[in-house]
Amino acid sequence: MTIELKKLTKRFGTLTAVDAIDLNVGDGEVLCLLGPSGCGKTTTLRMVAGLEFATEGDVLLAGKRVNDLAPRDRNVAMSFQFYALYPSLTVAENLAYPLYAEKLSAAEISKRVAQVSKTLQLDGILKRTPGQLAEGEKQRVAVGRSIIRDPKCFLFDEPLSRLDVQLREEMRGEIKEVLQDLSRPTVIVTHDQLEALTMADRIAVMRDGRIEQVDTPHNVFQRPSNLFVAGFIGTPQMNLVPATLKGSDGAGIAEFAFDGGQALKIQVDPAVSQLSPGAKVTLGIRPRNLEICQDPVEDSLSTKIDMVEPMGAETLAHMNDGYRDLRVVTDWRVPLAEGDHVHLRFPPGVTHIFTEDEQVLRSAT
Amino acid sequence: MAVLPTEKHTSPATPHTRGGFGGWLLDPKRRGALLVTPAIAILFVMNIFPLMWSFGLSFFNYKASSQRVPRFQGLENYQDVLTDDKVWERFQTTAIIVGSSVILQLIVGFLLALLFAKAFPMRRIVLMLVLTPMMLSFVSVGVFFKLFYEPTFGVVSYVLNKISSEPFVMLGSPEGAIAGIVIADAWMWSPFVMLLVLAGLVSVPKYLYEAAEIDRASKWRTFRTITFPYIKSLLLLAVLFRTIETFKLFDIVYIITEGGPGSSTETIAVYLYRTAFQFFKTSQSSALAYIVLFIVIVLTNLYLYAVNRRAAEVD
Amino acid sequence: MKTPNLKRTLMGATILAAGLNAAPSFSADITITMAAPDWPPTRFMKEHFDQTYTSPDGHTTTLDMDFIPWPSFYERVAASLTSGEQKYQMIVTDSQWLGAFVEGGYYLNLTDRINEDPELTAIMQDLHPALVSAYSTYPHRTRAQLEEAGVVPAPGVNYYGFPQFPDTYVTFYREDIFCHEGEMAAFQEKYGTNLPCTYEDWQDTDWEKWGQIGEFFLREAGDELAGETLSEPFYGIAYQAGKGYDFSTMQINAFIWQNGGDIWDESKAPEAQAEGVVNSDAAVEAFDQYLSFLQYMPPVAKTGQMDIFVEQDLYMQGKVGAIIDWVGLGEPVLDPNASTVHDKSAFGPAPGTRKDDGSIDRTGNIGGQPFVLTTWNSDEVVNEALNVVKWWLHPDTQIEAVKNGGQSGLMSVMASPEYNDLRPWNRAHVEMIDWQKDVWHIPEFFEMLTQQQEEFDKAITGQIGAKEALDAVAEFQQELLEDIGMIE
Amino acid sequence: MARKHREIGKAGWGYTAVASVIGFIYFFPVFWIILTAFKTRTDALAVPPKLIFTPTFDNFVSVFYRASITTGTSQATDMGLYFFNSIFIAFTSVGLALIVGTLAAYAFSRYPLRGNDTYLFIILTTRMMPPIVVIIPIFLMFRLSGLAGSYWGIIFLYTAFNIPFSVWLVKSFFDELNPEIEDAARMDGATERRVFFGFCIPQILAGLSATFVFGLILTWNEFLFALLLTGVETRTVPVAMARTLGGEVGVDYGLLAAIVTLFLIPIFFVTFLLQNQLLRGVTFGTVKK
Repeated sequence: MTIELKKLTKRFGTLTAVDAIDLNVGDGEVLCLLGPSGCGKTTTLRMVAGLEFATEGDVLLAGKRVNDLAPRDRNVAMSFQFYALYPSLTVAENLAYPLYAEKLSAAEISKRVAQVSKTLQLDGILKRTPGQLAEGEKQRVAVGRSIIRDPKCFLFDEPLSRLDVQLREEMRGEIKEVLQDLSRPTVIVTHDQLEALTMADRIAVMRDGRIEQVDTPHNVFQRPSNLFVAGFIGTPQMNLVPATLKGSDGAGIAEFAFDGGQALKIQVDPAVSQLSPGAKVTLGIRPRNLEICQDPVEDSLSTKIDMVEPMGAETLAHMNDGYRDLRVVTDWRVPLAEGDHVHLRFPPGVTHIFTEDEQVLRSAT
Repeated sequence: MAVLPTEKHTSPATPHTRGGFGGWLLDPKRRGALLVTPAIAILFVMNIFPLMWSFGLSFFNYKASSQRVPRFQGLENYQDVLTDDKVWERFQTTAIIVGSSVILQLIVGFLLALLFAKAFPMRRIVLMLVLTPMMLSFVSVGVFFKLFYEPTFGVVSYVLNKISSEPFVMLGSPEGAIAGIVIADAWMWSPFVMLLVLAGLVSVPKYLYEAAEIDRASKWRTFRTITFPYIKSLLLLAVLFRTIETFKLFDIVYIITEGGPGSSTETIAVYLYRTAFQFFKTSQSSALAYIVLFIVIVLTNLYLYAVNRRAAEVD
Repeated sequence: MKTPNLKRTLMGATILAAGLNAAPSFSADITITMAAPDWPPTRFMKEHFDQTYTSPDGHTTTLDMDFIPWPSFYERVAASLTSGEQKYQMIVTDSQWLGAFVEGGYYLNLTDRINEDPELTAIMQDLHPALVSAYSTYPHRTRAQLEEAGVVPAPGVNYYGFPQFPDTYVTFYREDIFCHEGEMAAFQEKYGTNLPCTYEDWQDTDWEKWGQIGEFFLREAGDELAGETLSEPFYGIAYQAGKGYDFSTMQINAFIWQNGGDIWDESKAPEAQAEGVVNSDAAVEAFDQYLSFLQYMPPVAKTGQMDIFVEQDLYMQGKVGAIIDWVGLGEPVLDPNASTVHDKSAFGPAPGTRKDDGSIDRTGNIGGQPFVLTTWNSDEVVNEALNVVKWWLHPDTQIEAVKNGGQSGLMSVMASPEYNDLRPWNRAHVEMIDWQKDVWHIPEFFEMLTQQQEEFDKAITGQIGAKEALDAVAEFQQELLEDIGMIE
Repeated sequence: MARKHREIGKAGWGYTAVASVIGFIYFFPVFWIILTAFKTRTDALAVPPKLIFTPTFDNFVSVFYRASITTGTSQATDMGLYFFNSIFIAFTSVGLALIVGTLAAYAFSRYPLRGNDTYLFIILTTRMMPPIVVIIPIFLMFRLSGLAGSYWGIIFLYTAFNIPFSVWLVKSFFDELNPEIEDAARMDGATERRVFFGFCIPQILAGLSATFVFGLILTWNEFLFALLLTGVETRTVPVAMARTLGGEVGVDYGLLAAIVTLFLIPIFFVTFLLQNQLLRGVTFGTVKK
């Protein structure tokens, strides 16, 4: 079973919420739709569910076009951001709710409820109503309600957004585990990259109704395909430094000049040779990849420590040389003092180059 | 609010510093009582005092049309009223009319609310069409419904006469007359029920319906498990208000049938009017009115009991 | 009517409350507030007063009429009187209310004033005795009782009111139909008697012919009527058969009296009985006769809602050929804006029961309203109010009233040569007024009336028979009247 | 099922058409009344009933003018004054009841007394009494106090009738608010006055509007007390309306309809303006999340 979206478009009046996206989710695959709020990810999810209608394009479930089917006829399971638990029903009744449509016997229903409540540890609260539940419990009930039957796919809308950090971590694991057992195509909408990175088989990063990149969590993080993805994924945010290409040698050693007169010679992707000297680029490097050194080297920039934020095992340092901010994360043991002058080294092979059209410059692999 | 102290800091717990009567009066301890006073004062003068007056009268044999000095006669009036077959017959009539009218109002109001629960273009305007009847006076509703039913001139009669060969004389039989009154009253007040139900419907979070759609719940199940719980308390409120008001139903009955044919549509309110104003049995009518009040209070308490029990369940 | 003024009203309340009880003894400014139903005969009184009245005692007198809508008139007056508001100096009243409000101490006994004042005595002598009996006496005295005394005012009788609008019911009929040659011939052929066309024909019309008219003119849509094809059903006759107020009693009483039956006779209390009188065979027979004509009437008769206004409307809209209704409702029939038959109508006396000697008994129940004075007025106000009474019952005023849609109870006015031609129903009214009697006036009249209307209504709507209805009425009245000591 | 279906809770013009038809059927009696206002008596009682006729404005003229009996000249009927009275009395008394009721409701909600519920219930009880029974005492009281026939008398009476409703409804709104925010405001040095006007009132404005409209609807057409307690110059429209119900003819349908139509306009307008608040206001307090 699969989910396929073909040129899927949604317009609200003149506003285009989802702009001709193509997407496939395979059987058993978990895909996260990740993006800032308003990027169209929830709308996309709701179009898959049938709660919104595609203005153009198609939604295919298990190879069948379902555009014109009502949600009830699509056989999808969905968990809502606010859980959408039925307030007048007990937990057990909430869990059993989707089963009534399947005309199962009472015995079968209670068997399945028992199963699910065991999986999700809901046994103690089956008789309560949603009003009497804690947030985490509500979340589990919502998940339980979506997994209790056998739908063609699972859809989750911001499943963890209302939980506190600890609970979120816990639930992430639980949901991932449950989803692995179910082996159905699953779409999770989230604005939380950690959630996406940990739970997804693939992540689709969205912005302004378009998909910017679809790839594995690893690749989205390590190989962002454009400036937006690079900036959006990863905490602290990737350093994005405007620069001018001075020249490159064809093997990936290139020299860049920065505002303020500093220059840098580093090893980057060989594709940099496609650019002619003088091209404006943006260099992207993760804060964890920068190295602090006491003396200047060929591939270092000198700057000054502006502010130091201890984060436990690591320390986040904000640097400013008067022209640009740079963030660096180092081991907590590295001594850093505000006002100190330091040099930041760009190690070989970890700097991404984005061209003026914001796309990454990368040779084919 | 001008009576409230103007000091900068007057948390309820802070003792007040101003002295004298003004200080005593404005003491935060007394603020609750102070705020309630105007309402209670007006109610006392305009409602409670006259009520007590007539309560007192109900133990005498006062007749407003007589110069005889009223004599105290204890519970005799209550006894007379409660043993009067006429009164019981009128209570029965009232119960039938209140029951069927309130039920009809609930059904119609409910269906109308369902109709208007969806957002559609021009809803504001179309909704006004339905809200208008309750803004009319009882008198005009009574007069025009009577005209509609009139066998020769009435619109309803005209249409029905075209369909059936028998002349349409709805108000000629007790059942027809009750139906005529119930239809007029329910027409007028269904919008009230609709408004309450609609408010309930609008307050149901949309995602619950979406979830039910995803969960493939039938329309009926969706209604029963999602919609109904949300409007239940409002429905009960509508039943309470409408029952209280319909119990007092007077003008429409008096204009459409005057209690006829015979006494088959004479409600307790009409009978009360006759006793007090036409027969001048002032004391007796007070006693009857207090019995009516008692019944309404019992009904109200049953309602409040039902609501509170439900609230207790939820907690 | 005065110009409304908000400020004055706001201040006026206190002044009003303070000022009414103690009328100043030497002031020349007198305001007489009169409760009056809002309709032309009272509006005329107010307008004519403003135009013509000057106080013979030199006062500056204002007649402040509180025009109250007819349907709410009773409530408003009753509430005002019983609460002790003492707002009104004069009140227009239905004759039946006399007992309740005299016993309550609200209506002023004028017997002494009338005896002492030759002008008032003269007026009482000129008033038709049927009106004096119905409108003025309490405890009630019948016309016969008054006439027995031989003098007016009769000794031992208490007088209260004067006619504001004396009313009787007459026949309103469609000249174009009743005088249509084809219809007349067909009627003659079918029943061997003439279709009443002229006033004189109606003088000779009894209930039997009334029924024949009803049967004869019962037409379906598509039938011919007076040479034209009907698009809607047509009916020959209608009279009052309504549940409200006295809207069947007034007509049923006529049938009962004409048939030799009687209602409970308050003037013979406490000997007069209800049981056995009210439900006598003669009364039952009369009531049956009344009910037997309903089948010929427009279908609203089956609902017990054919009150005096509904039959009037049915007539004015051309749905029925002849009705029996109050003279007071005649004016609109002639109004082209309200009536489709304004130019086709004529008026005759109401039908009656033919006696063995061939004459027709038209005994009927009087309508209309007297007006009275109230008890809390100072002598000065009473005197001035009586001046107003004299002004009102002056023949000149009365003639003007008749010209403007009112009626007069003065025999001298009714006998004046111009009177009969002033309004088309006047001749019938004069003829009918001689036959008038009245229903009860005791304080319990409303209770009796309501119960009786209820039982009558059941019979009219076919739920019970005439005998059953009258039995119930008799039983109720017997018990009630025994309770209050009116029957011993 | 390949038919295109609509999203939940939304509908288009097709739905509008259906709803309009149903709405109009429901509205039909009112429509008929309005139509009657433009009919002569003969048209109003015509058989078959007339949908198409030559409209006349005579009824509307008759609302305000009538011919003198003696001279035939036209006289004002004072109906303009009665309209003013109705609007003035209804708005003032409903407004007053709302103010007084809101104060009391605030107290009942924030400073509960011992036996709070009992007081509340007694307040509601006054609304259940058949009005007929208090008429005589009230009438007498009005006479003694000089309030009979004055504006303030009837205004206070209507205020009293509206208080139970106002207190109950407004209290439920206050109950819904979070008192912690008020306490926080007090901590920040807000006066009681500011807490009440600055925090509580703005939050329940919709509810107050709904209460106002309900009160207005229930007061607008009151007849019995207006009949008995207003004087010639404080009379309200429902009382004046009764003059069309019988007298020389039965009901003057055209005139009645004209008055009803005119009398409908102000309250219709207010309801239309506050319609959204009406819907939001009612839900307050009665539906628990």
